[in-house]
Order: sequence, then structure tokens, then C-alpha cells
Amino acid sequence: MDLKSDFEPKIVGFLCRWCAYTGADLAGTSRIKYPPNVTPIRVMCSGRVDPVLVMKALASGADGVLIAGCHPGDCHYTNGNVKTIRRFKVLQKMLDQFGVERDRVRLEWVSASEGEKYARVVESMTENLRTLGPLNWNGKKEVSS
Amino acid sequence: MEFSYYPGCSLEGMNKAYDKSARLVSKTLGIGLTELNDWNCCGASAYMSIQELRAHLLSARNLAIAEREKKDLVVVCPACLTTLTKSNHYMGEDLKLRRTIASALKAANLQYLGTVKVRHLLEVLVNEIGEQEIKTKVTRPLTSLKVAPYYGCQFTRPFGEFDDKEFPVMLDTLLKWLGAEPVNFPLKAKCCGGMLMTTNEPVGLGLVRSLLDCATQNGAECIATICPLCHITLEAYQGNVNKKFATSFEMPTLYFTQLMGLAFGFSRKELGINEELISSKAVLARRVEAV
Amino acid sequence: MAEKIGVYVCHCGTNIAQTVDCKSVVDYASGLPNVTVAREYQYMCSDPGQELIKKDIKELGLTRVVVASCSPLMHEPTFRRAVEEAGLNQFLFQMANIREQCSWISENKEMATERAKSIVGAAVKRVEFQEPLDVKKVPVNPNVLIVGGGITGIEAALQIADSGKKVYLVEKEPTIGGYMAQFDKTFPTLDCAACILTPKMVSVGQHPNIELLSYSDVTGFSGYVGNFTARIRRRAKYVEEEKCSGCGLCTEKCPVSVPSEFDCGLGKRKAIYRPFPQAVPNVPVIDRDRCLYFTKGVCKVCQKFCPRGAINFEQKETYADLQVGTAILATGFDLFDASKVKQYGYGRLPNVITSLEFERFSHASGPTGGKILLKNGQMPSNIAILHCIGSRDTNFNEYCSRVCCMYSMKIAHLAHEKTGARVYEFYIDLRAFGKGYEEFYKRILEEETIFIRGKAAEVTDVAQTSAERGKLIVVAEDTLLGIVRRIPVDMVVLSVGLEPRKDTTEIARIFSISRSQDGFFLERHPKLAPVSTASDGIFIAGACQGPKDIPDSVAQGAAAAANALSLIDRKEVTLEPTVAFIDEKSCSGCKICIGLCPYNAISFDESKEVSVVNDALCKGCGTCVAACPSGAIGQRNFTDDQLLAEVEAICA
Amino acid sequence: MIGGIYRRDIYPPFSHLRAVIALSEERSERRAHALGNVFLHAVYSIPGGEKIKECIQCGTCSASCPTSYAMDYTPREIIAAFRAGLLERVLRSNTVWLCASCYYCTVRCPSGIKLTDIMYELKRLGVEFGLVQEGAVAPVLSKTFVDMVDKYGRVPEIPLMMTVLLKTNPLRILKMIPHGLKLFLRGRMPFLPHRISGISELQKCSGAMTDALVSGVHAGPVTGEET
Repeated sequence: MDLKSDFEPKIVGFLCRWCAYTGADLAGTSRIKYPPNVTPIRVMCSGRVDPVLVMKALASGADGVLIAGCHPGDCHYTNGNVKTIRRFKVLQKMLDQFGVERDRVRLEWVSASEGEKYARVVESMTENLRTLGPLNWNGKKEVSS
Repeated sequence: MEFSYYPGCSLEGMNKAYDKSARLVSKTLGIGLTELNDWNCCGASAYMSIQELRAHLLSARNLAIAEREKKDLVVVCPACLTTLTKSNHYMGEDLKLRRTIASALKAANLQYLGTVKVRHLLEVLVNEIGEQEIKTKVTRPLTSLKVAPYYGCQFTRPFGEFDDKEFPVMLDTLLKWLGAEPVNFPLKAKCCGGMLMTTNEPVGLGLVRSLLDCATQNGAECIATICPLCHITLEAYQGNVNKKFATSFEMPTLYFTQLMGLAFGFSRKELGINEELISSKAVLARRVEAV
Repeated sequence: MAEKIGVYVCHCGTNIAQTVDCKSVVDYASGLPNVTVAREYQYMCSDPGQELIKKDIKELGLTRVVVASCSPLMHEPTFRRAVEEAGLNQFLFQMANIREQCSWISENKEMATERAKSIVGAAVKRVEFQEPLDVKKVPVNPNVLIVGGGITGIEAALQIADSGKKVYLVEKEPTIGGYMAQFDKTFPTLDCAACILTPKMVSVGQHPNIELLSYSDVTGFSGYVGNFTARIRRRAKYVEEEKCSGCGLCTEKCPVSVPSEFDCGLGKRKAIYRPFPQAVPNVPVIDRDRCLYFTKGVCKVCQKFCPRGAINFEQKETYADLQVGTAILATGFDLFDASKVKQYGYGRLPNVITSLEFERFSHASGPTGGKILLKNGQMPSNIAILHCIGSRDTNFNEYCSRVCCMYSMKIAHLAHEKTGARVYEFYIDLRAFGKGYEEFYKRILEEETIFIRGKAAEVTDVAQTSAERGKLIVVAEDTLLGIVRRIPVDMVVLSVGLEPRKDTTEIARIFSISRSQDGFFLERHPKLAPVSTASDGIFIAGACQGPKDIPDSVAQGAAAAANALSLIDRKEVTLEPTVAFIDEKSCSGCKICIGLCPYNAISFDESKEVSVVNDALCKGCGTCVAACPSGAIGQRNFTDDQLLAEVEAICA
Repeated sequence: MIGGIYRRDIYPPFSHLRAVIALSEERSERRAHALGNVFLHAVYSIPGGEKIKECIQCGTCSASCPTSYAMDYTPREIIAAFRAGLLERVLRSNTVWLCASCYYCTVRCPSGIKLTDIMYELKRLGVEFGLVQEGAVAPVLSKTFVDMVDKYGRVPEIPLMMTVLLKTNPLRILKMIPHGLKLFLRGRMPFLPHRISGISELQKCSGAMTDALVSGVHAGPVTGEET
């Protein structure tokens, strides 16, 4: 066994209330098992997720951040998630600048009926972060809000 | 258009005419077929019945060679098509299998990354060459030749990536371009018995009989095949069928490439049309001019 | 002054306690800053559970409350009410979901407990930053929009209209009635469908409280619960409804004859037509694509003969904006397209028909006047009915369509009664679960219908014996015998399943509701809120939520009506105050937010040179908050401070 | 022949159960139980194999099968036998070896079960555990086929058929003479097998795979593989 596998990544999940959060609830209701590494924060729309929140999470000790919302075209607020996509691209560039692996922040679409998908997403993300190892980020000073 | 070409064991043996005609029509239509260097048997269903992983290894070696040549692989035997495609799919989906095969290939300095697509010649002709090109090459249309288009099992099953799994139409379409008249042939994708002829002949003969019966009932004068095993089964066992069921079938079978070659103006000899067990001479004389 | 926080950890029987060590979570919470009290209890949502909170608020002077239990989507309203009853503002409460997203997803007690602590920690930190908010109350518009005029929509419309409320019933087709109008008889009672449906249709047509908008569809839907605006497209009928008396002379005189959709293409209709004689409204429409005047510029025979001058070739489609407080979607279903399953030969082999086509044959006013006939005009002497076509099949729809077993047996009865034919049913499992259904099954068995347990693998016309010649042969394994049987018959009826309508995606988008994995509309809760959706004020009923038979559809139509009426009778609804707000001092006037808002809720105050949010229009998505470059916009109950508090607690 | 390379060997081996199967009396409950266990997990290990749990016994496979009429047990009954723990009698019947790999069952199965692949696995298990019908030709043909591929890299049809017939029913060879003669006269009867030049390469790969599996080393990532 190598050392990395003992590492349990800490993931902050920003879940939109309509689709992703409901989907995550469904995974639970259906008793689908997946690693309990994501702690969810409920937002009304993935469009509410300010890049600063994400950077703050990484700077404060999270090993990864998951943003999950409705599928494009299915947004409860017409097109909030389209803005999330745009913002996500900016976010990725910010990560590059800080030398943080892009894999640590994921944007996923999970509808209210996709409990299975949510579980799979968390599973693969956790698995991925286990391989990447803990995020030793000294950038706490650069990010302030 | 360049491809690696995988004839398969059957075409080296009893189905040389298929190989010959396939190469000839491909050349005519500007398809470059380069025989896959030192290919090995795909393993077919028999190998898979004894050894699973090594069966995939057989496919993987062929695919690895094709990948090295940087070309997609064209086959003419649907059994080879299914066997190679299956390994391709399963290696793609199953990480453990992929790794096992990859490390075995490594022992011979081979590697396969999964980039080769395996295609049947019929599909390439219909999808890549198309109606116009093929029609312009037709110099001797097979006007009103009534053909039963026979696909057999493994052309579209199990994957069905390019034609319907139950009622494929590609061969029908191609035959129409040649001027021939594909007859209604509801059993077009049913099983011919294949290997059962050797292992359980009575069951196999029953299947051949229903195919011949159906083709005859629908007015076919010959059966067009796209599979070497179907071809042999249909022609070599007609006598036994007639004996067992007191029937009197005399249905010539021709590879679809032979019919194409005929329409393109090649001679019977060039296409190996004199080599079949049930002569097509009379039928062709009746329908196709100046053969 | 430091806050006094109370934390309550729920066991939910064993649902949480089995995988989460609640005691340890309570100990952890007790140690968190500002936590005055932390308790655990078997069922926090029970009365004694809620009492516990109320008592602590009063006796310990709690200023904040956190309940760690199920999803806020389940019990947030319950606890908010409890907190409010104890005199604390309901927004000073936060829920920590340690069931759906914690105890139920893990088998590892240690990890689940850690996760629960993290979730509770985040809630405790967050709740400190929460502020008291006032809920806004808005009046409910008593008008109801109902989309879809099948039996479900009809039932809902009549229930609501009878209570004195106004109903707008929007129907896509020229008439209401839906699929039920096409059926001959209904199971298990064998009532004639028309006999029980048409009186209801007439009531709808004549009801003073129902405004029927046929040949129309909804193209837009905006607003919020109690106050929606629906945009309706009214397609041109080229017949002026007010003038038309429904005499039918135009149809009689029209020279164009085309296949009738209502008769599944088995019968004919004219270019100006009513789908069937009892149509409501009793007004014909002109099929533009078939009409000689529209296609060739000649004819106008209908206009010449119309005694009332009701034909108007110049009519244009119009749009209407309707103000409603609630909406009920009863958009129904599509039938599975049997030609997708090639091996059954639908479309290739004559005399392979769908169940709906059989209904039309069997219907007294159908294309054959109620006779079951083969293509050659003869009566079949053997009929096979194939169950589960397109249903319970991973290649097509995985779900059971629920109605096919029963309607197949009804078809067996009708076929037997009308032709005397021997009838075979090929089934996988028989599902006769409703009231009187099992008895109906018995009755069909008594009629000597032959049930073969085995899914038909194919239908072929390739005969193997002389008995099979000229017949359709159904090939299936008789699984009770373990042998493959070939049954020659004259007619094959495919019992096709039910599917989400093709426009389901579009409708879901217009009404901002979700769909379940199978594509049907998603209900708020599968058991406890079957006709509600996640969007307040929007209800779903009938087969648009999932396959349903007539009794269930009617029950749901009535249920949705009751839900809508209950909302209307509350007179006013409260709105979540989670809207955006702008700090005028920080706003730089860049206007970025204005372009982002999907509801045009932000405007620019030219005099102050700042952006302003209109609370009534804002729906609280928070997109503007995340985009504001100067951090001037906040969202109530989702402020940056609150979210950052959560983030920090989780990451600590 | 290099024995024992099965996918299931990548998964936990069932050596103790194999011992039970080898030692216990035929038709004993202990043996049936062990056999059921080994075979079920073997089937689960092939791609999509676990789908057999979802079989609803509808019989689509049997009725789609061109040879089921001649089978002692229909394809559907194989799964029923699995569930009943009576698989051995199915394997000893003609059922699995009558499968002609037409894949109708696979494409039509409403539960998404790849029955053709399961047939292959059952054939393999049957051969490995010696559970085949007495006198069946098909296993002999398959084994001969494998031997020829391993030796030459390709399979010449005529020598293959001749060898199989010699092993099973030499009299039939006489009956085949007229056919053979016809083919020979038309230049369609090559007798000499072609040995590919990469045969040693192929054998090396096989050998490496056996070694890896026997020593229980799980294959790790390989060059060029995406992570």
C-alpha cells in the first residue's frame, strides 16, 4: 500500500438547490454509497458561486472544490449556469496562475434525478484527489476578500 | 483512401475468390488496401470458447500492427469484424483487461492505444465511396438480376454501429446501385449455422434450408453474401439439404464483390466466378449481358 | 453580544444513528464557540422534538438554532415554524443535512461521523452570521392555468371551475378529450369511453368559469407563485369561433380527403375538420398544409357554403398574456413508436397493428364502424396480443408502462366478443393491481383467452409449415413449458407503452420544472407530494408525471385541483426573502449586474448613479452577487459572510 | 496448451472451492454449491456479466435463438438453473455448444444481458472443469482450433476440419470426399498451413500474460495509457 491512499481529501461542494442538491439527496434516499468527502454548501444557483469563494476554500485548507448545478438549458433561473461556465473558465486561469492543478476544481451538471451520477462524480473526484495528494497551498495571503 | 486490409483465414482457404474480387473492386474505386503485415487469426468464436484473455490478445496484436501503420482496418469477414471490434470495445471499457493485454503485448515490444477503427468493406463502399462514384463505374448493369441480399449474423450484431441490427439495408442499397433487384428477404440477417455444420450438422442443415426456401419463395436467382463462412455453408451444404429434406435447391451464391466486379465489367475469371460449387453460369447468362 | 446557539442532533430512529455516532456529534457541537446547548433526540421533527427547541429558546434565551437531521428540502419549513412559534425569527435557524448526504451514503461509521461534524460545524458557524428577515406576503391571483385537455386536465378544470374560480384550459389540438376520446371501452368495467367522457367535455365547453383555448400552446411562463403571467399562442383556425355554429357543412363540402390522425391514419378526414363528431369546441379548423386554397390558391368551397360567414382565410395566430396564480400541467404522454422494434414488423407486415389502432377499429364510430378487420377485409380468426412493447426494456424504456396489461386484456375481451377469434396474450408478468383488476383478469381467463408466459421475440411471415403459410407467426418461448412456440395468427396487436411527450423538454424549460430519469415530469416527493413540483404554485397531474391509467389520472387531476384551490384560499403566499440587495455606497455604477439578471430585476438609478434591485422581480439566484466587481451586491440569507463562514468551518 | 488464463484469475481465485468441486461426489449438494459459487463469480467477472442478476425470465433469448429448438435446456433456463443451483446438468447437456454466436439474444434482451458472452464463459468453464456433453464435437473443434492458432498463427480450414473429424467421427471424412474433390478441382483446397513469422512473438506475449497472472502480479498502468 502506498502512503497516498491513507489520505482523505477534504472537498467543499457548492450545490445548487434545485438540481444538484436535490440529486445529492436522491443519492442518499436511494442509499447509493459513495465516499463522504464532500461537505455540501447549498446555494440557490451555481451562478452564485463567486470565484473568490472557491479560492478561499482552497486557501483555507480544502483539497478540492466541486461546483454542481443544473444541466445547461435546464437552469431554474433560465441561464444562471451559463454564467457559471463562463466564470469557471476564468477560475481555471486563476488556478493556473496560482499553480493549483485544474483537476482540483470541478464543474459538473447533476439534475434532480441523477443521484447515481452525483455519487459517481464524488467518487471519481475523491479518487482523483487521492492521487493528486493534499493541496499544500501557501497562497493564503494572496487571497483576501 | 488508404486502409490496412485484413483478409482473415477463410479468404486464404476456400474463399480466395472473395479476396480476389474484393481487392479488384477496391482498386477500381480508388481504395488502397495494404494487407496487414503478418496478421494472425482473429480467433473467431472458437478461440473465445476456450480462452478469453488470449483471444483478446490475438485481436490486440492485429490492432497494434494496424495502429503502427496509422491506418484503419478493413475486413471482409463479419466474424473477424465482430471479434476485432469486440476486443476493441472491451479493452476500451475495461481498465483491467486493457492493462493485462498491454503488458502482454509489451513482451514483444508491441503496444496498442486503441485508435484503430475496424470496418467492413461493404460499409466503407456505401458510406465512403457512395452512390455516385459506384454508379459511374457500372458499365454492365445487372439489370433485373434478382438477388437475395444475405448479411448473416455478425455484420451488425452485436454492435450495429452502421446498420440496423435486425434488418440491415446496406447490401440492398449497393445492389440497387449496380442495377440488380434485391428481393424481399426477411431472413437476411438470420443465422446460417456456420460452425454447426461441422459440430452438429442436422441443426445446421435446418437453418440452411429455411434460408434457401425463403430466397426461392421470394424469386431470388442467386444469393449475394458478405461472409465467407455463410458463403461456404450455403453452397457446400445444398446437396445435403436436398438429400435430407427431399428438396431440389440449386441456388448459386456469389460474394457481393463478385457482383460488383461483374457490373464494373470484369471477366468471370478475374472475379473467380467459375470457382463456385453451384454454377451461376445459367443465371448470369440470362440476366447479365456479355458475360 | 455573543450569540447563544442551540444545536439539536436527530437520530431519525436509526436512519442517522446507525451510521453516525450522534453522541459524539453532540459532544463536538458543545465544544464549538457560542454553543449554549447541544442535544440529541430520537425524532426532532416530532412534537416533543420541536417542544425541546421551543423550551430552550424560552428558558435558555437561545438566539440561534441549528437542527442536524434530514434534508432541508424535507423539514426546513417544520423547524422554521417551531422557531418562529418560540418567538425567534425563522431565518435565525439553520439546518444541517446529516441524513441524505451523510448517514445514508456511507457504511463507515467513523467517516460518516466525521462528515456529520463537519456539516454541523459549518451550520453553527454560518448561523452566527444569519440575520432576521421579514417574509414578504403577496396576494394570490385566483385564476388557474391548466395545460392539457385530456381526462386529467378536464377533471382538474371542472373541480376548480365548480368552486367558482376561473380556469384557462389550454389544449394543443382542435378539441379536448385526449387519448381517452379515441378509446372504445375502458377497463375493468368496460364502460364505453365516450359515454363517460363526452358529458365531461360538454361541461367544460359550457362552463362559465372555464375559458377553453384550443389549438393553442404555452410559449412563455414568468412570475412567481400566486402571480404568474402565461403567454399563450393561439394558432389560426381560419374559422371564427364566435360565428361558427358547428353545423359541419364546410367539412361535408371540402373536396380534400387525407388520413385522419384521430383514426391513426386508418380513416379519412377533410382539410377542414373536427377530429371527431363530439369535439369540444365544436368548431372545425383548416389544415393549412392540406387546404387547396392555402396550397394552390384555389377552392374556398367551405367559405362559399358557410351560412354564417365564419371562414376567415386571413386569420393570423395571436398571442395572449394571462394572469394566473397557479398552473396545473396535465400534458399527458406519447405512445411508444412500435416501428422502432423492427422484429415485430410494424409498418412492414400488414395486420401488425398497435393497441390504439385496435381501439379505433373497435370503436363504433371508427373507420370500420366497430368491426375488427384485416387488410383484406376479412375477420381474423386468431389474434395475438404482445405485451411490453417498448416497456421494461433497456433498449427502449426501462420502466413498466402500467396500463398495458390491463388494456391488453380489455382488447382480448373485445376481440373475442366481436370476432369470436382465438386470442393469445404473450406476457412477461401480469400486473393487475387496481380495484377490480384481478377480477377482470379472471373474467378474461374464463373467456378462454390463451395466456402464454413469454415475451414475443419476433413476428415473421416466413412460414416453416403449411399451417403457417399466409399467416403471421409469433415466436416466443412458452417459459412455463420451456419450449419455443411458433403461433400462427391473422392479426398481431402490439401493446405499446407510454412515453414522455416529445415536447416535454420544452415544457419543462418553460415552467422551470425538472424531469425524472425516465423523462417524465418530476414530482416534489414520490409519495408525499405526488402532484407538486419543486416550483411553488406549479402542479403536475396524470400521465405527464409517469404512465397512469384513467382512474389514477382522474384522481391526480382532482388532487392537483385541490392543491391549487388550497393555495388560492390562503389568499396570500409568503415569498422567500432571499433576494439580492445593493450597497449604494460600494456600487461603482458599472451596470454589469443589469445585463446578467434573467428577470430584469435590476435597474439603474440615474440620479444616484447606482444599480437598484426590484424585490418583487428578483428571484434570488445570486448570479449578480457573484459577478459584482466591487462586492456591492449581497444576497439575503446567502451573504458572502455566511457562505465564507461555512467554507472556513469546513476547511478548518 | 497454456492452461488457466481466464479473466477471473485477475480476481480473487477460488482455489478452495475448486478443491471442493474436484473432491466431492457428483450431484452432492456441497459440490453443487461450490460449483454455483465459482461459476457465478466467473460470469460476474466478464464485462456486463453481473447483468444476469436482472434477468426477468421473459424468454426473449430462447425464442430469438435459431438453435434453441434443438437444445436440451433453452438459453433462458441456463439462468434459471444458475439460480436454482442446478447448473451442472445444463453444462452436461448440448445447450451451450449449440450457440452459433448469432447475437440475437444479446441485442434483444430487455435486461441488457450479453447472453452470447455468457455462453462463451460457460463453454470455457465447461472445458476447464470437464463438464461437457459426452461425445460433443464442438469442444473438440474449439480446442483443435486453439492449438492450430497457437502453433501457426492462422487456421487453415481444411486441416482443421480433417483433424476434428479424425478425432470425433472418421467415417464422416469418407462422406466429405465428394465435396473435397469439387473444391480441390476449383483450386479452393489448400492443404498446407501458413505459419506467420510473428508466431514466436505471439507466444512470447501469451507467455508473459500467463506468468503475470500465475504470479498474481496485477498489471499496472502501461506507457501511453491516459490517466
